[in-house]
Amino acid sequence: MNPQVAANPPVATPFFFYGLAAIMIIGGILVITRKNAVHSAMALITTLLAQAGLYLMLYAPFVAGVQIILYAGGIMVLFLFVIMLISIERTLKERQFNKQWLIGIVAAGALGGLFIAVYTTTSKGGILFPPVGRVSYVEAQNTQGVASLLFDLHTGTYMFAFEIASLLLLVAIIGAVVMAKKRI
Amino acid sequence: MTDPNTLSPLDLDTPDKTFLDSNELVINMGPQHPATHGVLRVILRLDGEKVLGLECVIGYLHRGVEKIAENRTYTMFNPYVDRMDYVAAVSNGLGYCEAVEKLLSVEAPPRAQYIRVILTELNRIASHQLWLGTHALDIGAITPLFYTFRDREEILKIFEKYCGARLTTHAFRIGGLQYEAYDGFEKDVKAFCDFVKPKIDEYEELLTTNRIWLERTKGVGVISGKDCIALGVTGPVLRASGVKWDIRKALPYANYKNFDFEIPTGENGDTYDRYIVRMIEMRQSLRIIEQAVAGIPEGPIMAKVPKVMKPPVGEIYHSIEAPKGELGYFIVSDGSTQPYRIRVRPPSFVNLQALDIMCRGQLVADVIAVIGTLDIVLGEVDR
Amino acid sequence: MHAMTEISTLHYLVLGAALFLLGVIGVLTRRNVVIVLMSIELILNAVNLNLVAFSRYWQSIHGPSALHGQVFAIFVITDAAAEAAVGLGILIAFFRNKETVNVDEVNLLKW
Amino acid sequence: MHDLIQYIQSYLDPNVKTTPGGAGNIFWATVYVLLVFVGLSIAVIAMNWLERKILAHMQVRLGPMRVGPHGLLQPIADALKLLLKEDIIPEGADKVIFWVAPFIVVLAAFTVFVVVPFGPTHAITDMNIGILFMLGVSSLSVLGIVTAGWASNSHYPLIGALRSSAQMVSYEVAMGLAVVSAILMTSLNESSTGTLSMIGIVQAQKDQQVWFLFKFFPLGIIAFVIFAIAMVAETNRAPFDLPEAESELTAGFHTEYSGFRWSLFFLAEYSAMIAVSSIAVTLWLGGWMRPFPNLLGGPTWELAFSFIPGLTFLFLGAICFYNTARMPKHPLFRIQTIGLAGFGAVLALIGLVLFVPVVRDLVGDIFWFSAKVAGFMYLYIWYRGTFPRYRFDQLMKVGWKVLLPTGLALLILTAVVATVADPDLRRSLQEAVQRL
Repeated sequence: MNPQVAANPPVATPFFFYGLAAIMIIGGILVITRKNAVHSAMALITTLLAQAGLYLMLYAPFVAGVQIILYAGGIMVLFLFVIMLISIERTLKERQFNKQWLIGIVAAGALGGLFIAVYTTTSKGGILFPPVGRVSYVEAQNTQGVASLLFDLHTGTYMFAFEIASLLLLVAIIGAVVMAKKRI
Repeated sequence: MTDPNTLSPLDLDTPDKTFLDSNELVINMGPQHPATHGVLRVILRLDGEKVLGLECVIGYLHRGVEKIAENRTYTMFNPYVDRMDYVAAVSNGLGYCEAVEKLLSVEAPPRAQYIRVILTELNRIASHQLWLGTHALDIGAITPLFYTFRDREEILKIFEKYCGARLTTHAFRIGGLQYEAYDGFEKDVKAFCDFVKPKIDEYEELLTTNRIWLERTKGVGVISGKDCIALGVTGPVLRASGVKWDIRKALPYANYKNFDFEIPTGENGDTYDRYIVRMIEMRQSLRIIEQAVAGIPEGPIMAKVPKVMKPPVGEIYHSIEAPKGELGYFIVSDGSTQPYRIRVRPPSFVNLQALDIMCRGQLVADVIAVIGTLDIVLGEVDR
Repeated sequence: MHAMTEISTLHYLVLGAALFLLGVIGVLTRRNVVIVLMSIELILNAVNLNLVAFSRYWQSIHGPSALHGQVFAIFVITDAAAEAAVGLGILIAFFRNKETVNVDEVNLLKW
Repeated sequence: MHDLIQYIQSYLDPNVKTTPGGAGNIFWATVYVLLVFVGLSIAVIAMNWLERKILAHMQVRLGPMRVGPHGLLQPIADALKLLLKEDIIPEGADKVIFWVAPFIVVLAAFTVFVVVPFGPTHAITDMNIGILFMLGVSSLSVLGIVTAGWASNSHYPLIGALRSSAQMVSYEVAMGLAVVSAILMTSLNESSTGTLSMIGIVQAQKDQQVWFLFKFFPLGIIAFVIFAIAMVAETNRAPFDLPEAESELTAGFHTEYSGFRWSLFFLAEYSAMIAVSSIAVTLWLGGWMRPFPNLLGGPTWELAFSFIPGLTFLFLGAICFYNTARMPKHPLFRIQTIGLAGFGAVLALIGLVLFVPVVRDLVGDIFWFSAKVAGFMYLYIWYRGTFPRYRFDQLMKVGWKVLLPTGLALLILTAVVATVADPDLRRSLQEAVQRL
């Protein structure tokens, strides 16, 4: 296939950005406020899918695909599965927030203040956050680019890390089985 | 947790724990369920998908057949027996007629006996075909059902031509037959034998070597011959467990001793063996039919039976090999025209008692396979 | 396209920060362990968004093959999968023993 | 919405003549989306009728015969019935989730068709991550199934949903391995870079002059078989239809659904079947390419093969006419007879139109693609008529203990063979060894 050069810029970027961002924020708020864990999970799935859209806007289609297939299709199914296994009506009637919720929100607010402080002070100089510039970008080769960073013989910077990640997954599998299984 | 292999009475209270925790779940299957072959209700206690035990709740189809008998004359009761195992009505009639004949000390003439054997064996094939179709349907193979029903239709046509009824035939009378075989009866039966042989191969082609069928039936619902005898299980279920017991050979009735046939037995007592046993039985039935058709003697079809039947005081137990197992009639006569008591030993009812022992430790899907392989008819279980 | 309405890296970072805060609030305030775990997923996703946004920024400086941020995002997703599996495994073990999914009732070191 | 399509369009190259979607503007993209979805709906309706008829004939019965000639209007009657039925929401069900679940399933099943290449120029879009997108989005349907089962607030749907999610998740693994081994084969081009793009995969088969089914014999076939088994499990069809095992769980996850919402599940099931068949066709059966492009090459064969679409429709029309002649000659059947004749005439007309050179060239690809997919659809029906149903543990055993190890071994073998076969890869490997 001919490498396709993205000559035409993405259209209506602000429209999509704000739309998807709104979906994500609303989804996030729903995740942390819903009583029913299944509703939370559905909100989280919406958030994740919207984020996949943002990845596409950032010219990261491969990450977007991984996001859909792993996060929305894999991890969230796992979550739903567990929620259904342990769904007890009792939890719906109980207190949803813990005793230190006020402290938690204050702490989070402080963290938010820190974010605001950092972003406002550093963006004044305009060093760190210029507009996302347009790059002459070989669109069709995003996947190949990611792959070459991961496991190309010459450019594979993250080859070792990638292999270690597989070890991590193996450990996670064993751990999950040991934890969840009643009798091994 | 109790040992799943011991037959302790089930404690079927609602489990107080949620189902992840103890993994125990009580599920009610039926009476309205596509795989319980009528109105059987099974209460399952599950550990995840594993069956810890089950209880059958029966009686949804109870019509009091045995009680009805006490208010009917011997002749009048004859049609009622057809309604018990309605897919093998002819066998029911044969058992009842022979029992009363024994009580009256009469014997049906040879021609009648030959025709009785032909019809009974045809009925056995029909019953097995229906069993095969529904059993395969339970396991998920939908096509054999249509094949078996297509071929069973031919048998029902012969019944219809013979006595006018297809299902509840009321074909036999005490002392012989009501109807002489119609013209071309022998030809029809012979044609049927030739017709159905390749069809049985066809069923086997679909199932016998099918990998999925093997996996679904081998080692499923195993019951040992000892357990079978202890529970009184008879018929193909008993034979599949390796016990060579067929009343046609062991206690010959009608004129089965005149015919040359074999009794198939299985080894493992699992669902697959029961399937194979029944398939061979169909072929053996064809063998019997062919011999019988070739040797129908001429002569009367009705023995001398008094118009008003008053059997002498006494009791009699007579059993025959129905398609599903030993079908026995215990009749107590007080010398009047009506039986004092009739007790039926229905094969389905007795075989159903093995369901629990066959299902313990199996999975839910196997329960359906096992119910299918027991070949129960609720009309007979509940009577 | 107007420069004012153009979406800059900062926009993504602010969105990421907001999601991160939501996740932090969820972790700190909710009692239901499942929702706490989901809040952690929110936090990880906020980080991922930042990584991919920076990757885009990095590309505009170092050329199209500078995809390090995206690779990091993939590693984070891998981590998230491992975390979810182990976390939910612990949750099931916990639920089996304590009959609850409330995080403030996890107050024993052994049972 | 328009913006979104245009955004998707930004993935297209307007400079290349063979741009999927026909043109780089919103209008054509919309037309293509509509065309694909209308075509898909028709395919689902036709599939409904065909399944009932073919299954019926396998089972020595006739199938629908009353509504329309040979039951041709039966799907429409069914659809009407389903739309008019009361939409029951059970007491105690989670209403919101219960409402949303069927839409998730349908959305997932339909969205994947965005990247399905019906021809080199007939696709809504060609994504760089095409196959990943297809697998990912089709895996979303499991969410809808799980939530549908859970929201029904009843034992049987819940068990059905848990079964189905476990089944789909585990067979996705084997499916993914088979797909990866096919993707590996795409990297054996001159440029030595593989591709995930659906069009790119077919193009690779064209460049390498072989369907991946026959590549590295028998590796390609094994991968295809793994995929073909996994895709049946993935779509919850017989013999893997445990989630809706009628004799055990009544109807599985959609037991409590009725009317319109149930029909959405039905629609999703069939379009998912078409979707996974499309993946199989794209990856192993050469996508839109006609059979034997090398063996029977040349302009004469080209011409001969280009007549096949028209001939097929003429043949179908001829069957209709034959059956018209066999209709009972009774006044009551007059309308049906005329209808069948009309249907035959329409088919024959389509066949004739397909002989026009312009049309012929335009739809040849689509025809071959659809024909291959139709073959898979027939297989689905055939399985359903032949096989008993697996038990759940056996299903898991097949997935994890048979397909997964085979898939892994296959992947490694394919990689080894590809390395040996590809000079570029071999060279770079030698360089690496020398560097060490």
